[in-house]
Amino acid sequence: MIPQLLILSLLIFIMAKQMPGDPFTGLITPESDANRIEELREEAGFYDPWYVQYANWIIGVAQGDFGKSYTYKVPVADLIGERAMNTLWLSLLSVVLLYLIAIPLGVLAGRYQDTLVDKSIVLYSFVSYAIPTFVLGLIFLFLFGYQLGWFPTAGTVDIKYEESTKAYIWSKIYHMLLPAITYAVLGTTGVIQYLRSEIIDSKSMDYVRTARSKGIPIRKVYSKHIFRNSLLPIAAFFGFTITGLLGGSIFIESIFGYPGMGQLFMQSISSRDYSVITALVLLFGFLTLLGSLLSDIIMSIVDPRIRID
Amino acid sequence: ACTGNDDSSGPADLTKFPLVVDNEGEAIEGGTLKVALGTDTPFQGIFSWVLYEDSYDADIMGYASNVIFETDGEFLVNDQGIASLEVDQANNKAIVKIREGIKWSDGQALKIEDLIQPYLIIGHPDYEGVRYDGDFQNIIGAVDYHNGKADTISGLKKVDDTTLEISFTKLSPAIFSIGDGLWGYAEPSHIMKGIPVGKLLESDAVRKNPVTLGAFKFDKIVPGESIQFARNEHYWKGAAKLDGVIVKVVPTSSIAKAIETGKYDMTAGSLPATTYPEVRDFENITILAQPELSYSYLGFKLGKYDTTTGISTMDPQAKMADVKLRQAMGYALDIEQVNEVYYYGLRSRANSLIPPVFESYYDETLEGYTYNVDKANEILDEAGYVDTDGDDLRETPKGEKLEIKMASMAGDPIAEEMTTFYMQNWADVGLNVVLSTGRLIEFNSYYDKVQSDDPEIDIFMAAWSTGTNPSPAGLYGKESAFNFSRYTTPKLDELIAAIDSKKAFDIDYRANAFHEWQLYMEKNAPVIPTQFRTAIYTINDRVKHYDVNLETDFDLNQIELTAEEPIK
Amino acid sequence: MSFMQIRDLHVHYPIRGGFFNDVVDHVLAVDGISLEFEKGKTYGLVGESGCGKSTTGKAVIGLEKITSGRIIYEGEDVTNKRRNRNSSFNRDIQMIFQDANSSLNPRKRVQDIIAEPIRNFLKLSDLEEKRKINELLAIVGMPEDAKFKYAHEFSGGQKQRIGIARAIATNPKLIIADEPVSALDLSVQAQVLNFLKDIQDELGLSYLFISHDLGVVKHMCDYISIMYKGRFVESGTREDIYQSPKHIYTKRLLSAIPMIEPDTRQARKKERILVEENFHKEQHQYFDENGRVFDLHPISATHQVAMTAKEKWVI
Amino acid sequence: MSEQLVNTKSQNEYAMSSPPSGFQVIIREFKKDKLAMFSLVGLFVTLLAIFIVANFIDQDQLMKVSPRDKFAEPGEKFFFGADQGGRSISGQLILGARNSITIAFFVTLITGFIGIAVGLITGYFGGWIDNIFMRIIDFFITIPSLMIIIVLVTMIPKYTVTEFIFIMSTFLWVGTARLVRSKSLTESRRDYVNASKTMGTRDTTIIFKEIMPNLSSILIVEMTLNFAGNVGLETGLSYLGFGLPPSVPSLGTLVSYANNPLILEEKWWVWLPASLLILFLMLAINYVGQAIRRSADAKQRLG
Amino acid sequence: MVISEELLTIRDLHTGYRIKDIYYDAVDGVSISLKKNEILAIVGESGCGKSTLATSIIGLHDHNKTRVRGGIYYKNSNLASLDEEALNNIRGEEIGMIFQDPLSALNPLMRIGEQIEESLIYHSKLSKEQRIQRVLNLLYQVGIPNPERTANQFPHQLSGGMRQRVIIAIAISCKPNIIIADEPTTALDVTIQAQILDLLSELQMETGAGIILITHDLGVVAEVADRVAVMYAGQIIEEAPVEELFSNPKHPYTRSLLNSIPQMNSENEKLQVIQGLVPSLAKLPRTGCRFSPRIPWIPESNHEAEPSLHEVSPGHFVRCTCFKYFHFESEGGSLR
Ligand SMILES: Nc1ncnc2c1ncn2[C@@H]1O[C@H](COP(=O)(O)OP(=O)(O)OP(=O)(O)O)[C@@H](O)[C@H]1O
Ligand SMILES: Nc1ncnc2c1ncn2[C@@H]1O[C@H](COP(=O)(O)OP(=O)(O)OP(=O)(O)O)[C@@H](O)[C@H]1O
Ligand SMILES: [Mg+2]
Ligand SMILES: [Mg+2]
Ligand code: NI
Repeated sequence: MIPQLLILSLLIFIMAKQMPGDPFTGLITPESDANRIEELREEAGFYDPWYVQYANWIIGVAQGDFGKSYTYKVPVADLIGERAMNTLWLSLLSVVLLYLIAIPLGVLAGRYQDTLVDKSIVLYSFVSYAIPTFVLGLIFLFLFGYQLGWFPTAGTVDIKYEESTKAYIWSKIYHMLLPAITYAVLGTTGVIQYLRSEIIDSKSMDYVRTARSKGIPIRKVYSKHIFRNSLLPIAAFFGFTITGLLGGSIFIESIFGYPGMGQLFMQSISSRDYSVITALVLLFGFLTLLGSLLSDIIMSIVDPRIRID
Repeated sequence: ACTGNDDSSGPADLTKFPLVVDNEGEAIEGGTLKVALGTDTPFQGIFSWVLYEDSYDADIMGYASNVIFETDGEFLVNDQGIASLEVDQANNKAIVKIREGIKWSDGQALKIEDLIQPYLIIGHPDYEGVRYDGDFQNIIGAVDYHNGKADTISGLKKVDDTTLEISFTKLSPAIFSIGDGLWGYAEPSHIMKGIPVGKLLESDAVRKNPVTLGAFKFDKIVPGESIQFARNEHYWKGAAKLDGVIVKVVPTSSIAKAIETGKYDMTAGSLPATTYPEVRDFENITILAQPELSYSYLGFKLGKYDTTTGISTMDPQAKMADVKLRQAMGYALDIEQVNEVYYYGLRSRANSLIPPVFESYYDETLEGYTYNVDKANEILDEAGYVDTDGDDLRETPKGEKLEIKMASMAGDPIAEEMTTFYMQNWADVGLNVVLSTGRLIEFNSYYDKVQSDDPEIDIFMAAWSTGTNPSPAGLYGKESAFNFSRYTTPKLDELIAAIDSKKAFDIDYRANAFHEWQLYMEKNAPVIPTQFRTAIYTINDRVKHYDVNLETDFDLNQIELTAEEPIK
Repeated sequence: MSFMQIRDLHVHYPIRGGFFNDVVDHVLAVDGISLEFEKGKTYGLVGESGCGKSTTGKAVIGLEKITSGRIIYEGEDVTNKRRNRNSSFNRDIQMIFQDANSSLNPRKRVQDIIAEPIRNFLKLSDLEEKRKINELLAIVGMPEDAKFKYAHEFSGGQKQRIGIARAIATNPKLIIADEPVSALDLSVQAQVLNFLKDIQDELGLSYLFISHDLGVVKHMCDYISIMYKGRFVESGTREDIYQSPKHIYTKRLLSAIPMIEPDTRQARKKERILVEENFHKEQHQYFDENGRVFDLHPISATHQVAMTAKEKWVI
Repeated sequence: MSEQLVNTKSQNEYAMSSPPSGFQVIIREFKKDKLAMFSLVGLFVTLLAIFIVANFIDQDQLMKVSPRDKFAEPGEKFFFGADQGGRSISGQLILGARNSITIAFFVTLITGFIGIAVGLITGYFGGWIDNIFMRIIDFFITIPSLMIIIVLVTMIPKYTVTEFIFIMSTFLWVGTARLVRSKSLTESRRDYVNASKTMGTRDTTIIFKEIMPNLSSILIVEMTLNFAGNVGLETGLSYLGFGLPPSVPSLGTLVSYANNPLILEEKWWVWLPASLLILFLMLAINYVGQAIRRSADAKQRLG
Repeated sequence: MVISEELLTIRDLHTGYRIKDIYYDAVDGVSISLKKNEILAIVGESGCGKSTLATSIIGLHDHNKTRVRGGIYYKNSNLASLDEEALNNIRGEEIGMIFQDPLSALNPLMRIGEQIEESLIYHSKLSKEQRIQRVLNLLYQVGIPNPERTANQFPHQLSGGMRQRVIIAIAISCKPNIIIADEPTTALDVTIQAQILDLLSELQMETGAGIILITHDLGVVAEVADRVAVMYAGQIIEEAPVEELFSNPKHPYTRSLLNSIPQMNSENEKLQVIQGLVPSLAKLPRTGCRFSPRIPWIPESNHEAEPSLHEVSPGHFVRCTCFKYFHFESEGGSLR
């Protein structure tokens, strides 16, 4: 895990530095002084060889110091920490909604295979796969956010609430709702398709036949045998789904003005905020690893076959 | 309450846009003004005039300003503000006097130390911002202080409790538009003093609860997304009528929608002109327009900048070295059509490198390069750029193929169309212009390439905002790194020097110097101005009175609302 | 004289696990067995599922890596060199697989399946190759037009014959038959078994015949080895094993074979229970403290039984 | 001598036929599934039309800006209206579709090639080869590809269709490789592979001539679905501004116009046709892919 | 032991699978009855319809693709015409089922105890504690040494024999009157097979249930069955008490089959081979004697046009008259 992250960090560090321009390019105005900007570049060490820069950076990282954001002028860890929480909560809510939508649909489609219900669900899942996130995002935003006014349209929280009150927390959730719904509506394809075919497969499994031969109601056969077993691989995907959502946050956050990691990343790219870019990519890489680890853990919890006793 | 322009397809007529709006209705008691900050990224939240870098932070700070000088329509300091300015030309000194009885938003009195404080921060060795620049070093003792040789800046002298005397190495008329190193804002020294300069950026005094002199004071901040301002009871012009202001970040893709649905009263800062078609039909707003302090131009690479000596030198062999070629390229552009179709007249053909807002310096008599294909062809023929191989494209006088590589910046929603259109215009007169990387260049790379005199760039489309001091020294001077065309002549240096010379303290002399410079630039066309810009503001109908006129003394404390919520 | 010897063969599979997915243990799939093959004889390998029969077969032919031990073919040590293309060993040892269906590439026509070893080992012209294929098809009793078909168009027994045709294409000396009939129905099984015997007589083949069906093994084999947990418990001629089984495990196995004699089933059941009881009682005498089978010791010229030297006298 | 073996009657009834997982089954599957059939035909006709008509359009001419035709509504002058630059949408739609499809096609091809080769080889050999490749694959999975793509795109100075294809391909082969590896792993354990090994067939021959054909239906499904996904990917990147230059017509460019609310709401003809075309392509490809998948999986077969 | 009372009577059962919109009967007019206290073995080669017959009895088919016609009479009702709910009252409670593959027949994610308990929940009024007690008893009864521990384990933690015991425990959990065992030992080793078979016959002795034992292994039949029915191509072609069948087989198929077993004493002889193949379902001849294509040396006239079962001795039935004329083509029929 560590070596992977190390390679990733080196890669991204070099690539980030290769991007034209630097954090100070953005300061160019007629009123600013080109010499002063040069001086600042010098001070920031941009003229050192890349390996010196990288060594300095990685030594810092080893000590828990990810450097300072060039644009926000705060330690990267603080900056990302704030945004990461936003994104994580948003992703979590999205996942919950996604499963709330996808599981019943996948189950229905699998159970009533080749009926009209199944066909419409499959159609929906393909359509949602084909719609670009930002198109639906904007439509939802305009419709539910502005026209109907059901949801807040930007930000993470209403400024009028005191921190850590109930209303404050609710306001936070309320702000996440629309982006999360958008995400959930669009992200269901994989889960639906997977669940559907799992259920179709499970239906013809021997243990289902055994269950039926016990004379328990078909409803129970579905709930206790087919669903449970079909959900297992989905559960294993949970970790990956979350990391997948984190990646998709880039789209959602910019549409819904939700200050999270994705938005921060886009901004850091355009302002060449190296330290933030590197840290973010690393964090995403780390989360992906964590996601797969989480998947393994979940799998080993829910699947007795790989449970380590 | 919709503005002018009934003809929905035609261009907007600038004269129809008001600078002031007055809406009917009884003003309500208090109320909160809702302001949208149109940006796709969170604001940085550095609420200090000495430290901020992001213009969004500046837009926000506008509601709780620390500004001490007030300026007139031409951005020259007048005596309406907290402080007044007296210039001692002979001794290169400026004397700043502050009014008595002015209080900070926390109730503390404004002291002369508060005026000195910003200088001490900017000049400090730990200061990491851009403002420690050539101008600042003009203050006597600034360099020594910055290098740690002195504890304070020797050129700053507290004369008495209300008077500050600043000594400069040299003075120019720019001092009246708060240039030459003069600083226009106060910092609360009773708070800042206790915080080491290196730690200021992270301090609560900058991030969470800045103390200000403006009509409103910071009440609450949700980092990166919204700010709540409350009325500043101590405001020296009288407490505001509003209870407060809320500024909230709104993604640019939905800002028009936000305005239409009455989520906000106005935007912080102006809206880009390209947004105009999105908002022009809204019935709940009035659109105000204000000329911007900027211009777009077409630049020609004529030389190189030597980074070690810091001096530009011309290259007589440069592809664009022929002034005729440059002029013809100017005439060939149908900028008028672009302005009309894409900017609804909110941009106009520029004839000069000085925006018209600077009335005394702007030379309206200049003809500029208006669209004229015949003339362009004529000049090219004359100069020997003729098509010798029959491909409808002109060759150089030497008979070589002429391919002009252009750099154009991405970002503006119509940048692509505009650039393509211009290239078509040039093709129409037989000039083969191609994009230097095959596509528009993103902001960072663009400046990287243009500033480093990338050989792949022959011409470039860019824009400058001039700031309140239109002096061309920083942009066209021999030693300026921002003199991207690298055009320098002794004559030009002379003309620029005249503008900022001592003699120029005489307003007519300075105006004349500006005129001569503009004329010279027009004739030699190292850059050709293309567009002047106008900013638009959308004001919701519940705002009783709003004014974007630079000359009037409208102030935020006067704003009143006629309804509890913005009108839909 | 035996043309091939297997000496103290071990095949261990690593068990990976733990956080770093490294080797935490080994499965001793084959744990020290020795065999010799003589021309024209059939050697039976019997045992419970998972005792290492298939692994032995695969190790011999080179599909599994041998952990230790030696394989000597015609006096040459071929232990881990057997995957060399075109080696004579490769040509002379062939295999018939349990699942005829999966051992035939479903995408290939029968002629290509049979031609595979021919093309690899024998440099024949197209015409000769065709003739050879026809000849092989005739040997396994299939019409010539079968060669244009795909495997799935044949019945289980026919598929197994195609597999056999392929195996004998290069005139091998030894065929390893890993449960060649256990997936087949009784009547088809009979076909295949008959057929294997026929070609053995004709071509002078030797078989390593792997099976868990003691009836089939008895029918087919000259020599039989009983395998348990990767080791031999008893080894001898058919008569040795069936008439005078010595090892308790062999006895247990034999007593469990169902017989087509309903009249005597009560008696057999009693006997079975007796053997089972014995097995549990006397187990410790036949296996060491780790449950590992003792080494084989000869008790006659042909008959070997696993036991400690000391216990030799007990039996 | 052989008469007792050959059940002549039932044997002769088999025509010479391909294996059950081959094209026959696929054809049968399509005949059964009207929707898939319709999709296939529709897809074929659309693609053919696009590629034929595209040949008659001059891209330089098409991409000429004429400001006065800005957002011209669908009508006489422009069949599908015009975009911001007064350029015909219908023309861009066709060229754009051709470009986008070509990109998606090549990305699919390259990733398919790498993914299948790597997957087959690692799955077949196992052991340390598998270990090394799995490490590499794991590493690629750790990489937040969207982010790295964005960084790469900003980094590369001259960024054209070719670069775009290669950048995409760098990251997208991993999924295919993983899938193919797992299939190849199970396929390699099948006895016909063992049989070939014992008969001295070369490893490369076994991998590409024996195993690959047997995975063909899975590979086809994977490639179809990848293709559909890749058509979508270009759209997303164009939206973020990291796609193709706007002067190159592409479906992504057209759809990303919808980012402007005015266009989204009022100038539907700019983005909607492209969106619908993408939707159609994706649906059709998916339905076709589904039918192929069903024919590969006996359990779900309709016929 | 009294073998008399008929528990289950099957009358002219036809079960067809739909292949390309046509139903083909895999079980084609089977009539047979199961008596109390008896083990009825149904033998036949792969594909002859044994499993189809078994699953028809408790209606476990996919109703969209299967058609069941005929009578399956149990306690005055025809199981073939009952609805799902009514069937559920019979499944598990009155008729238990044992499947072939002991690994896949158990839900890998459920504890053994739970899986056994499941049918008790629906078919008994026992309390939770009683049910647990009963589960432990059942496990003990099928010979699992440590019931408490096993009940808490998952299927993959048990050996094949243990799993098969668990499945038997499930089948007998509600003391059913009938147990249907579809190839219960095919996947097991001989030693374990012997144990399971012993267990089955013991259980049968204890509970007095009727057992239908489906297998293709004639050895298994000889070990435990009381009565045997031989199936070929969807039909029963011979039915007899077990001793009678092995000592006096009549039908050519039965005789061929018995002759093809590698007998313990026939080492170096050729095995008898039945030529030809079992025709596939869609190609099955539906008229005349279905076995006739495989004994072509018996003239057509020796077969019945509509073969029916003939009682040749008490309780011994044979289909078609061809058995009277049957002789092996050549002794020790060789391949070539
Ligand atoms: N690739 C492998 N990795 C790890 N263990 C293995 C592998 N292949 C086989 N084994 C183990 O080695 C042992 C012997 O397996 P083998 O297949 O030789 O048994 P067998 O006697 O042929 O059994 P069966 O009768 O079921 O075919 C078993 O315990 C099995 O689990
Ligand atoms: N679901 C199904 N759809 C179509 N045909 C089927 C289905 N199940 C079984 N069959 C066919 O019905 C016939 C009888 O099958 P069945 O499973 O009853 O045989 P069996 O005697 O149990 O065989 P085995 O010994 O292999 O289990 C076979 O020809 C089989 O191919
Ligand atoms: Mg085996
Ligand atoms: Mg069956
Ligand atoms: Ni007959």
